[in-house]
Amino acid sequence: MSFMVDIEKRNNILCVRIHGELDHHSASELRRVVDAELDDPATRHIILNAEGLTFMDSSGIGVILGRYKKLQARDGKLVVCGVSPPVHRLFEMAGLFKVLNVEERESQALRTLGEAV
Amino acid sequence: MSFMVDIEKRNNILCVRIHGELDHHSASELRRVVDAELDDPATRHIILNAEGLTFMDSSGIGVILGRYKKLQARDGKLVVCGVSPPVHRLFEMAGLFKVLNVEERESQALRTLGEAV
Amino acid sequence: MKNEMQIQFSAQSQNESFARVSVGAFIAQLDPTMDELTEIKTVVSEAVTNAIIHGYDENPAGTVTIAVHLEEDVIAITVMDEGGGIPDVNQAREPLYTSKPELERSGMGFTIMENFMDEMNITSVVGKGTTVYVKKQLSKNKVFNH
Amino acid sequence: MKNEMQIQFSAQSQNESFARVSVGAFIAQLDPTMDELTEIKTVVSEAVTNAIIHGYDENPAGTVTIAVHLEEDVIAITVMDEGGGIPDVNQAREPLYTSKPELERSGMGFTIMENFMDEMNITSVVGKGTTVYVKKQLSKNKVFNH
Ligand SMILES: Nc1ncnc2c1ncn2[C@@H]1O[C@H](COP(=O)(O)OP(=O)(O)O)[C@@H](O)[C@H]1O
Ligand SMILES: Nc1ncnc2c1ncn2[C@@H]1O[C@H](COP(=O)(O)OP(=O)(O)O)[C@@H](O)[C@H]1O
Repeated sequence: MSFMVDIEKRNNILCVRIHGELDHHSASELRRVVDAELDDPATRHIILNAEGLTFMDSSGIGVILGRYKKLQARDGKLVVCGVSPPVHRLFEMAGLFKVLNVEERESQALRTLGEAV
Repeated sequence: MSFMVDIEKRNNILCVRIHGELDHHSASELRRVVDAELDDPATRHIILNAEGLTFMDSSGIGVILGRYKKLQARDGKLVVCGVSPPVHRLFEMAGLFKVLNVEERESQALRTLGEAV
Repeated sequence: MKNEMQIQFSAQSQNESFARVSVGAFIAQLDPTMDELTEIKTVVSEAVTNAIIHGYDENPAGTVTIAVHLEEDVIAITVMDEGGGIPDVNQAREPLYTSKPELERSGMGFTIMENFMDEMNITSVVGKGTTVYVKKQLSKNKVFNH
Repeated sequence: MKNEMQIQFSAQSQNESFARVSVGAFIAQLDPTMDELTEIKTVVSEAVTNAIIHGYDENPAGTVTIAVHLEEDVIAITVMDEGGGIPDVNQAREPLYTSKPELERSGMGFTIMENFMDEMNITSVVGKGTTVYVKKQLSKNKVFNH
């Protein structure tokens, strides 16, 4: 299966771009990569760019909520962008929009977090 | 599964362009479409454009040889073009190059059959 | 048209995508919409993931079975495991309920399956295994019939 | 890595593409080259088509079974039917031999399977059915091992 994460750091913001299919199998890869970065206490916010996602199931919801909780503990924010209609539906069902910040594009997400773009 | 045939007539030449996967299932579709055109005795030659083919197995060899024999009976030619490397290998294994005319493009195939392009 | 298939595979997470692709390739002959295809792949992914994680505790010796039955425009899918079973099916069906929060499960699996399909049936016996049956009528023919 | 799956489906020609896609999705985890993937899909297509046409005379009541076993970089595939069987296996293996020229079969199925795989075994009993076993070692690891 194809799943790829790539990351970029901008000050205290971690930009995570995910590509391919996010299921239980690939969720562990995403968790591993992001949590390694969260070991650095200077990382305060996460932007999750889901533009390249071609599939997601409830395992994706779990891994996103898990990172959200970790950021809450350090007063950080999780902003999601590039959400496709099918992923949007899952987020809605799980009530994720009540806790997450959603923006259309990564540039907007950066602005939301006070980063000049 | 995706398989599509489209045809164009140029004088006594029938141009057959095949797209998608040619197997036992889709071979019957190709046979039906081409043989309906061969009912017209004015159709003498066939150009089979395989550029759009994404898969072929030995059922494809069978249907091509079958049309070849029908054309032989009316002194016509079968020219194949747009043959990808995997299809080329199957043609070679089956010895098709001994009986078929192969050209790289449809325009060359037309010229081979004496048609101005 | 009537058609059916069955697939069986070992309880390993890399087979989740194989299961989705296989079922997707099989139902493609009914010409579902992109949305319907996504919904069915998601449902298969949820049920298979549950069998692997909850049924077998990710023990690859376990076998997951999927049976798909097509008739006209109706798709019926059964996902079976011979794993640990569900002690309380009503509780399991509740949105956000999960017995494995430590694995960051969201508890949304059954809710998604129920939402994406017309019908869902769960049969489970503790120590014997779980069978999830889901059914969906594709919209296309409904449209043309009216 | 070790992994296995099995698929079963009714003997209908529209399932030929489903069989190819399923096996392709399963072996994708070994990261085959495009050529290797094409070869294996072709072999599956040949064996499944034979089971449907020759084994079952296209009677959809028949069931075709494919079992795939992965171990390290070796792929082993078994395609089984419980159809008519092959009276003379040596003759059947000959290039260009076909018992159904009226269906425009080319007689190249077994030749292609043999060519594309490292090993091929045919077991057949008339009136009982046919089992074709093929095996292939993917090239990648060979390259890295040297
Ligand atoms: N195949 C299964 N075998 C055993 N228990 C299961 C199975 N499927 C679901 N369950 C139980 O039902 C609960 C709810 O499932 P689900 O809604 O999919 O949420 P999640 O998988 O996120 O926990 C699971 O936490 C588990 O306790
Ligand atoms: N599964 C099968 N059941 C019965 N007969 C078979 C089966 N597979 C192959 N055969 C026999 O072997 C012959 C050669 O098969 P093959 O090389 O694939 O060529 P083709 O399918 O084009 O006839 C077939 O014509 C048929 O007589």
